[in-house]
Amino acid sequence: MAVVVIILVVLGVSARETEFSLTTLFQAGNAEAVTRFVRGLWPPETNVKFLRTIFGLMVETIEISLVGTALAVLVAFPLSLLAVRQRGEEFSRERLGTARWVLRWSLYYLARAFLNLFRGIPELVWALIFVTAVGLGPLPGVLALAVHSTGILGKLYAEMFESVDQRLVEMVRSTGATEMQVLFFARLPLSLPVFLSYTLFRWECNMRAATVLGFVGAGGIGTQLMISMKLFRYNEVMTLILAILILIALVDILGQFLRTRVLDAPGKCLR
Amino acid sequence: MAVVVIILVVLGVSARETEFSLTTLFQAGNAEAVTRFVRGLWPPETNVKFLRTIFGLMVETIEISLVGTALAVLVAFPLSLLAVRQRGEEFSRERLGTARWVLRWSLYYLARAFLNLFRGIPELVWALIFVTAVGLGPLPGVLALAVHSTGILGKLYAEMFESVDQRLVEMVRSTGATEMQVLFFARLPLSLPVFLSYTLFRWECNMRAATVLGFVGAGGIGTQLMISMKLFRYNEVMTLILAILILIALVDILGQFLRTRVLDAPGKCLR
Amino acid sequence: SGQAQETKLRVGLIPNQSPDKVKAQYEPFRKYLSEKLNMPVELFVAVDYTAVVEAMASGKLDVAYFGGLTYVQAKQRAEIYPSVTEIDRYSHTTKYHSLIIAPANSPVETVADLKGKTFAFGDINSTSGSLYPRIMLDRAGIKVPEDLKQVIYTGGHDATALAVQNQTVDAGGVEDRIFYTLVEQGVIDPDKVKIIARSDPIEGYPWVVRVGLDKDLVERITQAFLDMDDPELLKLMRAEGYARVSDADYLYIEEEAQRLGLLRK
Amino acid sequence: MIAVEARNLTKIYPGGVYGLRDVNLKIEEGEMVGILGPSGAGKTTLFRLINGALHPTSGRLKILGRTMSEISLNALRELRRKLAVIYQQHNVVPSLPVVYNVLMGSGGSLSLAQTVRLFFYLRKEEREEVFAVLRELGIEDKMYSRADELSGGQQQRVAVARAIISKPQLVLADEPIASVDPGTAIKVMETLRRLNSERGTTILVSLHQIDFALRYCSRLLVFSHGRLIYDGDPGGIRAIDLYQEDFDHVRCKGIGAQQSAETKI
Amino acid sequence: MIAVEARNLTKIYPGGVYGLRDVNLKIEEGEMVGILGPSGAGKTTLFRLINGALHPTSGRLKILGRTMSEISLNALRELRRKLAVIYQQHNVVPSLPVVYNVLMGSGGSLSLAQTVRLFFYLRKEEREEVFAVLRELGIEDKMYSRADELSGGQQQRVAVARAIISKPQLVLADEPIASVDPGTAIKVMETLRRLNSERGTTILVSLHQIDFALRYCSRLLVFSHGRLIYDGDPGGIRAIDLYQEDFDHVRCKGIGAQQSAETKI
Ligand SMILES: Nc1ncnc2c1ncn2[C@@H]1O[C@H](COP(=O)(O)OP(=O)(O)OP(=O)(O)O)[C@@H](O)[C@H]1O
Ligand SMILES: Nc1ncnc2c1ncn2[C@@H]1O[C@H](COP(=O)(O)OP(=O)(O)OP(=O)(O)O)[C@@H](O)[C@H]1O
Ligand SMILES: [Mg+2]
Ligand SMILES: [Mg+2]
Repeated sequence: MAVVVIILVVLGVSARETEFSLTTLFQAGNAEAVTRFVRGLWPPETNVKFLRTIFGLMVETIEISLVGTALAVLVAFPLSLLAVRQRGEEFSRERLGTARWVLRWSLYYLARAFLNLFRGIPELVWALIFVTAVGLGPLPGVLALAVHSTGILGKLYAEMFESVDQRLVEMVRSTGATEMQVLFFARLPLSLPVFLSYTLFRWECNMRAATVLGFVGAGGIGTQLMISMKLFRYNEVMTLILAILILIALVDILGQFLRTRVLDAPGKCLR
Repeated sequence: MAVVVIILVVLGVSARETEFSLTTLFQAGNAEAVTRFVRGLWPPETNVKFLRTIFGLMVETIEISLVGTALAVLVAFPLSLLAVRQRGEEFSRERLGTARWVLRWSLYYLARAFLNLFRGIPELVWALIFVTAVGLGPLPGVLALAVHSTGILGKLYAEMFESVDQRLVEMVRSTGATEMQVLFFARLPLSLPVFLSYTLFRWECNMRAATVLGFVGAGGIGTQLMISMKLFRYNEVMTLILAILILIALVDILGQFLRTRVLDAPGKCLR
Repeated sequence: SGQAQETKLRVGLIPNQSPDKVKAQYEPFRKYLSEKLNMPVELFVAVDYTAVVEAMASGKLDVAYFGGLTYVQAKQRAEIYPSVTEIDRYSHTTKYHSLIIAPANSPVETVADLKGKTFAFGDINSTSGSLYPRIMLDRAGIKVPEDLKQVIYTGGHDATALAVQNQTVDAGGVEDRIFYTLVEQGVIDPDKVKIIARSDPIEGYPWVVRVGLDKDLVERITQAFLDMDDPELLKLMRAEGYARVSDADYLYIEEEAQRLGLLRK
Repeated sequence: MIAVEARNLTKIYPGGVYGLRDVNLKIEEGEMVGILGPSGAGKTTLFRLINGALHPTSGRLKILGRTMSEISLNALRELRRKLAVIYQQHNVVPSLPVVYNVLMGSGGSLSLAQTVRLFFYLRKEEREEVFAVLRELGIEDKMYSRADELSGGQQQRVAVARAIISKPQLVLADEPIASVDPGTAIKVMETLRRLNSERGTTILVSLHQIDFALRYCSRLLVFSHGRLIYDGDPGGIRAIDLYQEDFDHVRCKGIGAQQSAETKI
Repeated sequence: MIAVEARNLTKIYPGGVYGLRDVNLKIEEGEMVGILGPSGAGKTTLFRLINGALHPTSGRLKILGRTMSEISLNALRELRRKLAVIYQQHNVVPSLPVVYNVLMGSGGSLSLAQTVRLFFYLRKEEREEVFAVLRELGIEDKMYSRADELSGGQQQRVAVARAIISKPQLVLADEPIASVDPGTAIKVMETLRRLNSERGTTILVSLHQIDFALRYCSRLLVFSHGRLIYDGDPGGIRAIDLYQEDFDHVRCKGIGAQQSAETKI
C-alpha cells in the first residue's frame, strides 16, 4: 500500500514539474495543427532514384544491425549467466561458507556493474572510443551497437533466466548438472519465447538506431531519416518511415512465426 | 539445420559488407589510442556549479522519464491484451466460426500494427508532431517518449503474456474467467518478474533518451551530455556519464529488490 | 612527420550543407585528388564533427574539412594545422558571413529585439551557425542562454532557415552562402524570411591535415587544391579556387570562442 | 436434465495422436461417475473437451443442454461458471497466495473492477468463505501462503477448494486424490459426495485407486486407448482386471453387458 | 556403506513452517525403503534435503559417506550424479522433447560442448539407450514428442526414465506412481525393484498406496507433521491405521516397538 502511495506522489510531483497536462494536448486548434503537419508528410517521395537509394540504405541497415546484434547476443549470453542471481539453498551462505559466498556475489555484482557500464556509457561515447581504435566507417558503428546491446541483452537475459520456474531448475540441478547445463536444459527452453521476443526486438532497435551510425559515417536508413527531417523534406521522411515500418513489420512477422513454432509446434519439433 | 545455415550465410555476408574485422580492432597501437582517449576523460569535472547544474538535470531527467514511462505503461497494458495471440482451442476457427475468427485476428493484427506504428515512427518525428500541438518544452518530450515507449512495452508485454504457461491459462479460463481476468489471475502473476524487469528497463532507457529531449528543448542529462561531448569538454562528459551510471545503478538496485521480493518472498507476501 | 609512408590517403568530410549523398557527390573530387597524388584516396562522411576529430587525433584520418570553430576546437584534441581554404563564389575572397534571420512578418527588427525570444542555432559547433550568431547577440547585449526564452540546436543551416520560415522559432543564425543557395533553389521563400543582421567576415573552412602526415605529401595535397581549375569540380566544391591559410588566420575565432564558452581556455 | 451427452466424440490432437475415439455416453444430472483407465487412456482429454478447452475433432458434445461446438465464446464462459474443474497437474498459480487461487473459482462472475479490488482488499465474507472451504479440506493454515510453498497434496486440495467455492452444477475432478494420503483422500471424496448428495451436483471423477471408485461412485466408465470400453455399475468390474497391463480385455465383459449389482460403499 | 544417515535433522522453511523435525534415521546401501505419511508430512522435504536442494536448519545429514552441509558445490554435483530423483510434480521441462528430458538424467557428466551437441545431433547409442528405457516403461512412442503433450502419468514415467538412465547408486522416488493406473504402477515398481535387486541400488520411495508399500518395500518410514513416527518392518503397520485422519496414533505402536514380521510381497 505504502508503495502505491509513494509512487503516486512521486508521479504527481513529476507530472507537475514537467508541465504535464492533457488539456494542453487536447486544446482546440491542436488537432488542426497536427493535421496540417501530418498532411505535409503526404505524398511520400516516390522518385525512382530516391527509392533506389532507400533500398540500398535498407540493405545496409539490415547488415549493420544484424552483425551488431549477433555480436551482442554472443557476448551477452555467457555474461548473463554470471549476472543471474542464483536461487536455491545450494547457494546459501551457510552452505557455501562466507568466503565462497562473498566470491559468488562479488562476481554477480561485478557482472551487473559491467552490464550497467556497457549500457550507461552512451552509444555515442562508445562510437568515439571505437573511432579512435578503428577509424570512421561502419565498423565502429557496428561495435558501438554491439557493446551497448550487450549491456541491454545481458541484463534482460539474466533477469529472464532468473525468473524461470525454480522447481524445474531444481529438477535439472538434481542430476548433477552444472549451471551451464541448467541453462541449456531448463532456463533456455523455458524462456525461449521471451528470449526470441527480446532478441528480435533488440535487432529491430538496432535497425532504428540512427544517431550513432550517422555519427561515425556508417549510413543506414535512420541516418538518412534524421537528415531528411532536419532538412524538412517531409515527403522523404514519409517514404523513409514507410521503409522503416516495412522492416519492423518483417521482424515482427518473423518473430511471430518463430514464437508460434516454439510455443505451439505439435510434437517432434526439435527432432 | 537449414535455418542455422541460412543465418550463418546472411551473417557472413553482412559481416563482410560492414567491413567487420576483429583484426582491425586488435591492431597494435589501437589500445594506445583508446587509452589516450579514455585518459582524456579524466578527471571528471567537479566544479561545484557544474555539479549543481547536473543535480538539477538529474531531477529533471527522472521526472520526465517517470511521467513518460508511466503514461506508456498505462496505455500499453490494456493494448497488449489485444496484441496477445490467443492460444487454446476456444479460439480456433472451427470453434468461433469464420466471421468471429476473422474479427478476432483482425483486432490482433490491428493492435500489432498500431504498436509497430508507435515504435516505427521515430521519436523525433513524434516530438515534431507534439511540438506542433503543444509547443516547445518538456511536455512534447514526455509525450514523444510515452508514445514510443507504448509501442515498445505493448509489444513486449503482449509477447510476455503470451509465453506464460498455457496450462495455467487453461485452468483459469475453466472458471469462466474473461480474458481480462485471465490477465490478472494468471498472466500477470506468472510474468511479474519479467514484467518488472522490462518496465524498469524502459524507464532506464527513457532516462538515457537524449536526442528527443534536446530536440524539443526539454533538457535533461542526456541533452547536456551531447552538448558537452560536441564541445569536447570531456571532463564534463565523464561527470555526466558518472551521473547516468548512478541513475542506472539505482534503477538496477530497485529492480533487484522488487524482483527478489516477488520471486522469493516467503509466505504471506501479498496479504 | 615521423610516421611511416602513407599507402592511402583518408579524407574526412562533414557535409556543411545537405549531407546526404555526399559521398557520391564528392566522387569527382576523390578521383581528382587520387590522380594528382598518385595514391588511393578514401572518403569518410559523418554527420557530426566529433567523431571526425577523434579519428584525426588517433591517426585514423589524414585530411579533413572543418569549419573554423571546429578547427580551433579540434586543435585541442589533435595535432593538426590548416593548409588551404576555398575562395568564396559570392564574396570572391576566402571570407564569408553569418546572418541572423527572422520571419518576414515578425516584429523583430534588430538583434536587440531578440531578448526573451526563441533562437535557433545550427550545430553547436558551427562557426557561422553558432559562434558568430553568439557574437552578434553578445554585442547586442544578449547573453546566451540566459537572455533567451529557449535555445534550439537544429543541427544544420538548412534546418535553421526552414525553422525560421515555418515560424517554429523567432530567429536563427545561418551561413550566408547556404542561405542564398537555399533561396536560389527555391527552398526558402525570400518573402517569408528577412535578414536582421550580418556578421563580420569569417575566415573560410580550412582543409586540415594532421601533424604526423609526411610534409612532402602535405605540400602535394596543398598544391592539388591550389591547382584545381576544372569548373565542374570547383562548382561541386562551392569554391572559386583555393588559397593557403595558417593557424594565425583563426586566432580571432579562437579568442571569441573562448570568451563565449564554446572553447576551453 | 442431461449433464453430459457425447455422440461419436473423437478428439485427435494436432500431432495426430488420438485422445478419444468415437465415444458415446450420457450422464444424467445428479450422478456420481467414476472414470478409470490406464495412463494415456483419454481421461484428461474427456474433461478438457467437456470444459470446452478442446474442440472435438468430430462428433457432438452437449453439456447441460448446450452443444459445445455451436456455443459462442460468451455463452461458453457462462457455461463454465456452472462447471468446475479440478486439474490433475498445474492446478495452482504458483506465485499467488492460496486465497486468490481459491477465489478465482468464483472469479468468473466478477467485474473487472472487482477483480482488481481483490488484490488490494478482501471483503470479510470472501475471507470467511475461503477459510471455511480450506478448513473442510484441512489446509486453512495455508490460506495466505504462496501456492508454491505448499506440498503436492496440499496444492491438489487447493484445486478442490477452488472447485467447491463456485457452487457448480457439474464438477470434473481429474485424479483429485492422486497425490494425497488415504486419510486425506477420504476427506476429499467425502466432500465430493456431500456436494453430490446435498446439492445434487453431478460429479465426474477420474481415479486410479479402484477401491475408492468402487466405494464412492454409482457408475463407472472405463477408457482404454481413447475408447470407452466399459460403462455401467461398479459391480461389473473386477478390481484385479484393472491391474493388468492392458485394459482391453475388460471390454468383453464391459459395455453391453452392464450388470445391475448394487453399488458397494 | 551407509546410504543415508540423518542425525537430529530439522528443516524450517524461510516462512517459519516446519518441514522436518528432529529426524534420526540410517539407511544401508541396497535397501528398498518405503516412505509414508499424510500430505504435508515432510516426505518431499526429506528428499530435497538428501538431494542437497535444501540446506538443513540443524542436524547432520550424510549421504553416501559425504556430509551434506560441508561438501563443496562441485563435490555436491559429483554426488548428485550418483543420485537420481523422481520428482512428484514439475518433473519434465515442458517444451523439451521427451528424449532430452530423459537424457538430462545423465547430462551432469557431459562437457559443455557435448551438451550443446545433443540439441543438434543425437548419437545412435544415445537414442537406443533412451528408447530401451522408455520401452520398459511403455512410452517409447512418445520419445520425440514435447513433454507437455504427454498425459500426467506419461510425464511421471519420463521422470522415472530419467532416473534410471543415469545408473544411480541411490534413487529418491517421490510418489512415482501417484498418477498412474495400477497396471502401470506395477510396471514402475517392478523397474525400481529390479534396479534394487540387480544393481544393489538403494531406493527410497514415497507412496500413498499402502498395498504397494507393503508389497515392494522391506522397510517403512512413516512421517507425520515433520516427525518420523515409525521406522521398521512393514508388518508393524496396519493398513487401516493409515486411513485415519491423523497418523499420530501410529506412533504408539511404531518406533521403539519394531516388529520383525516378514516382508510380505
Ligand atoms: N496436447 C497434446 N498433444 C498431443 N497429444 C496429447 C496431448 N495431450 C494428451 N495427448 C495424448 O493423448 C492421449 C490421451 O491423453 P490424456 O491426457 O487424455 O490421458 P489420461 O487418460 O489423462 O492419462 P493419465 O492417467 O496419465 O493422466 C495420450 O496418449 C497423450 O499422450
Ligand atoms: N518452499 C516452502 N516454503 C514453505 N513451506 C513449505 C515449502 N515447501 C513445503 N512446505 C511446507 O512444509 C511441509 C512439508 O511439506 P512436504 O512437501 O515435505 O510434504 P509432503 O510430505 O511431501 O506432502 P505431500 O504428500 O502432500 O506431497 C508442508 O506443510 C508444506 O506446506
Ligand atoms: Mg490425465
Ligand atoms: Mg510431497
